[in-house]
Amino acid sequence: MKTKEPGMTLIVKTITRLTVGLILLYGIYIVTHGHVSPGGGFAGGVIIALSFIHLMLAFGKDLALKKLSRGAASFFESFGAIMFLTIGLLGFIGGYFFFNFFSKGKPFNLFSAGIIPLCNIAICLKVGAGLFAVFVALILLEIPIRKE
Amino acid sequence: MFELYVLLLFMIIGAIIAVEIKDLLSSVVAVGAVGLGLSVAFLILKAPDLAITQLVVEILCLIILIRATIKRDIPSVNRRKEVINSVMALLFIGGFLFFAYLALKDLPSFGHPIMRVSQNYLAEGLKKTGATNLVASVILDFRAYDTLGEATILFTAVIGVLTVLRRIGRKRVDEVAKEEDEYEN
Amino acid sequence: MMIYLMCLILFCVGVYCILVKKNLIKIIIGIGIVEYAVNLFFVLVGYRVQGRAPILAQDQVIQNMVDPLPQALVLTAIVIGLAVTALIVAIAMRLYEKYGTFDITKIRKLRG
Amino acid sequence: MNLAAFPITHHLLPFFVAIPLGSAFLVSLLGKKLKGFPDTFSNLATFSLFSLSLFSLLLTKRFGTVVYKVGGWIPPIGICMVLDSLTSFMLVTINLVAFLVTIYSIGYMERYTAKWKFYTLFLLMLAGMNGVIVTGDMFNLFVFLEIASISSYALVAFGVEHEELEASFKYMVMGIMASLFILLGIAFLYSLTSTLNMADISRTLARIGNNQTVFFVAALFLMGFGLKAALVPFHAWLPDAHPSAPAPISAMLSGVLIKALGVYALARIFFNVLGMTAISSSILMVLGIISMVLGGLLALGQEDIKRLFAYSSISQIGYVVFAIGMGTPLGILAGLFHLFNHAIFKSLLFLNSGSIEYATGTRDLRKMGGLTSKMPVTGYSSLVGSMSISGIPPLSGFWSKLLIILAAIEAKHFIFASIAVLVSILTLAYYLKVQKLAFFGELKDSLKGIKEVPLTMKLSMIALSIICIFGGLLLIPGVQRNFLNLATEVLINGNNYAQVIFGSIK
Repeated sequence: MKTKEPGMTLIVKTITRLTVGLILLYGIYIVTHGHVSPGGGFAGGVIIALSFIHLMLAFGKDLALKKLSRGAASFFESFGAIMFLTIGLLGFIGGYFFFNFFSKGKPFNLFSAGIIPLCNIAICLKVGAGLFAVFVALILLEIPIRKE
Repeated sequence: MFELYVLLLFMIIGAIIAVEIKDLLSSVVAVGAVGLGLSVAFLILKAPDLAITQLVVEILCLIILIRATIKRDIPSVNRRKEVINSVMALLFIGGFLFFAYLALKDLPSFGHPIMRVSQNYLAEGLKKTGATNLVASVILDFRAYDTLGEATILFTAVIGVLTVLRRIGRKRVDEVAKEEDEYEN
Repeated sequence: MMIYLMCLILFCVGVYCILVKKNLIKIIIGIGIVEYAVNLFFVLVGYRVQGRAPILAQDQVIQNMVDPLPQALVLTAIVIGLAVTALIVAIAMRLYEKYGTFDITKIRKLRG
Repeated sequence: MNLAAFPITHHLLPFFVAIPLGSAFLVSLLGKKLKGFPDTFSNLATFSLFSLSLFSLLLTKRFGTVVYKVGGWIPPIGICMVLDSLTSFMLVTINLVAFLVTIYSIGYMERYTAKWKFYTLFLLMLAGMNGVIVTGDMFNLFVFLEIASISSYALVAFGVEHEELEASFKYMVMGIMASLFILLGIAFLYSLTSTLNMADISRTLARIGNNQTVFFVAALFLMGFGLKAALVPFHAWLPDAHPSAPAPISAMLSGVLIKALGVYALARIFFNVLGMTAISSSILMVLGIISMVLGGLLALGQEDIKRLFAYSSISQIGYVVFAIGMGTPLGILAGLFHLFNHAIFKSLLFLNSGSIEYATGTRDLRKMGGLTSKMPVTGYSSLVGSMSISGIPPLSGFWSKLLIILAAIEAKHFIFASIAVLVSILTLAYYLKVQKLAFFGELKDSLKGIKEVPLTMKLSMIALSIICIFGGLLLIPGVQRNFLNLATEVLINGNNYAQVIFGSIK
C-alpha cells in the first residue's frame, strides 16, 4: 500500500519526464530563431510556460513551484517588461524611440537583425513567466463546493 | 482554395455545436476543435508564425477553460428559451450580414490585396532590419511600438488576474487587516 | 467574396452566443469564436493567390509573397485574445465561488 | 541620424507612454517589498506627466503639429505619434485629473488590500489613455485602447465582492464586444485602403470617394466607440461598472476614460479620418440627445449616490456628443469645453462620494443627512461640483452649457436646444436632491461619530473645486484662443488632417 502521491499516474509521469525537457528546448529554439524562421518571442514564451504547466499537471503543483517559484515568476515578468521598454528607450541613441540601434549583422545568422532577437528574449521572459503566474493563481484558487 | 472552404465549413459547424451543446465540457472541447481548425487555416493561408502561435495559445486556453469547467455546475444549461431575446439577436445578425454583404462588394476581391504599404516591407525588410522572417521584422522593428503595447496588455492581464483572485478586497472599517493576502506568497 | 462571408457567418455565430446564452462559460466561448473570426478575416484580407509565406530563404529569390502586415497585426490580436480570456475566466471563477453557479439569471444583485 | 533637423523637445512625445508604463513596471517589481514606494512613485509619475502635458501646450503653440516617427520609420511604413492642439488639450485634461486622483488615492486606498496592484493597474490605464490620445495609427489606437480597457475591467473588480465581480463581468463582455467590432472595422478599412496610418487612410478615402464599405466601417466604429463612451443604446454597463469601482477609479472612469476612449476616438475618427457627413452628424446628435434625456430621467430615481452620478455621466456625455456632433465651430468648441468641465466636476463628485463612503460606510442617500456640519470640506466642495454640473452661474458648467445651447440655436436646431435646456433643469433637480438628502438637514444619530477625511483626500477635492469655480476663465479671449480654439480647429479641418500630418513630417 503506497501513500497517494500528488499528480497523475505513473505512465503520464514517465512520459512527462521524457518530453518536458524537449518541449523546453523547443521553446528556447523558437525564441532564439524568431528572426530567421517562423515563431518568435511570444510563441516561444507560451511554449516555455506550457512546459512548466505540463510539469505541474503531471506531478502536482509542489514540484513545478520548486522549479520556478511564484516570486521568481513575477520577478521575471516585470523584468522582461522593463527590459523591453529599456530596449525601446535605448533607441534614443540612434535618434528615435524604438530605433534599431544595433548592428544588423549578416542575414540568416543567429546573431543578426539588431534588436529583434533581444526583443524576442525580453518578450519570452515576460510571456512565459506571466502565463505561468496566471496558471498557478488559477490552480490555487480552491473553490468550496456549496450546497444551497 | 477548395480546402479552405471545407475548413471554414468545419469551423462553422464546430462553432454551432459549441454554442448549442448542453454539456459545458463538450462545448469547451468543440471550441478547441474550432481553434485548431483556425490554426490549420493559417497554415493554408501561408502564415506559419500565426499557425504556431494559434496552436500554443489554443492549448493554453483549453487548459484554462477545462480547469474552469471541470467538475463544476450541473451540465444541463438552462433550457428556458427566451424567444424575444433570440429573435432580437437574429434580427441584429441578419442586418449585420446584409450590410456586411454590401460592404464586401466594394472591397478588393479575395486573393488580390492592394499592398501599397506592405510592398515596402517585402522589398526593404531584409535590407533595413536584417531579419529574414518578415513578420518578425514588422512586429519587432517597423511596428515595435505595437508590440510594446501587446506585451503590456499581457502584463496588465496577469496583474488583473492576480488582483481579481485576491481573497479579501476591502479591509473592514476598524480592522487592521494584514497587508498581503494569501495569494502573495 | 464567398469566403469573407463565411468568415462573417462564423463571427455571427459567436455574437449570437454572446447575446442569447445565459451561462458564463458559454459567453466566454462566444467571445472566443468572435475572436477567431476577426483574426481569420484579417489574415484572409492579406492573402494573395499563389502567394508564398513571408519568410526569405537563402540563395533564393522569392516573388509574390503574401502580405506580412496583417499577420503581424493578428499576432498582436491573438495575444490580446489570450489576455482577455485569462482575465474573464478568472472573474467567472470568482463569480462561481461567490454564487455557486455559472447561470447568469441567478447572478443578479445589481438592478439594471 | 541628423538630430539637428528635429528639435530635441519633440522627443518628449514617447514619454507620455513610457513614463506611466515604466513606473507601472517598477511599482509592480518593487512595490511589494518597499512600503510607501507605490504611493510616492505613482504621484511622482502622474505629476511629471501633468507637467509634461502643460509643456506640450507650449510646444503645439510654438511648432504647430508635431509628428514623431517611432523607430525612425517614415509613416505610413512605421507608426507615428501626433501632437496637435486637440491632443494636447486632451492630454492636459487627462493628466490633470489623474494627478489629483492619485493624490486622493493615498488616503482612500488604505481601505483596500494590495495597494501596489492598484497603482500598477492605475498607471497602466493612464498609459493606455495617453497612448490612445497620442497615436496617429489606427491599429496602435486599438492596442492602447485595449490596455486601458483591460486595466479598467480589473479595477472595477478591485473590491472582489459580489456586486463588483458581477459588474466587472458585464462590463467586460460589453467592452470585448466593442473592441472586436472596432478590430473588424480596422480589418475592413485596411483591406480597402491598404494602410493603417490615420492620415494616410484619410487621404486614400478622399481619393476613393463614397463607398459602401466606408459606411459599414462607420457603423462598426459607432457601435464600438459608442459602447466605450456609453451612448444610450449601448449604455447598460456603465451604471453598474462605475459605482462598483473604488472611488478614485470611478472618478477616472467617469471623468476621463469614457471621454478618451469614446468621445475623443469618435471625434478623431469621424472628423479627421472618415470625414463627417450630414448623416453621421445627425446620428451623433440624435444619440447625444437620447443619452441626455434618458440618463437624466434615470438619474432622478436613484437612491445610491454613486449610481446617481453614473447615470448623470451618461446624460452629460450626451451633451458633449450632441455638441460635437453639430459640427459647427461653436458647437465643437462648446463640446470640448464641456468635456473638460465634466472631467473636472464629475471626478470631484465621485471623490466626494468616496469621502462619504470612507467616513460613513454607506452609499445610500436615505441613510445620510446633515453631513456638512461634520465634513465641511466634502460638503462645500460637493456643493460647488453639484452647482457647476447643473449650470448655475458663474461656475464653469454654466458657461459650457450656455455655449452648447447657443450653438444649437445658431445651427437652427431649436427643438434640440429646448431639450438641452429642459435636461439642464432636470440635472439641477437631481443634484438638489443629493444636496438635500446628504449634506443639509438633520444629522442622523448613527452618523454622530464620523470624522472628516484625511488631508490628502481633502487637498485634491479642494483643488478640483477651485478649478470648477474658475473654469469659466478659460473663455477669456487670450486663453480661449490658445487652449480651446486651436483644438477646435483640428476637428473643423476635417480631411485636411492628412495634409497637415504629411506636411509636418521632417
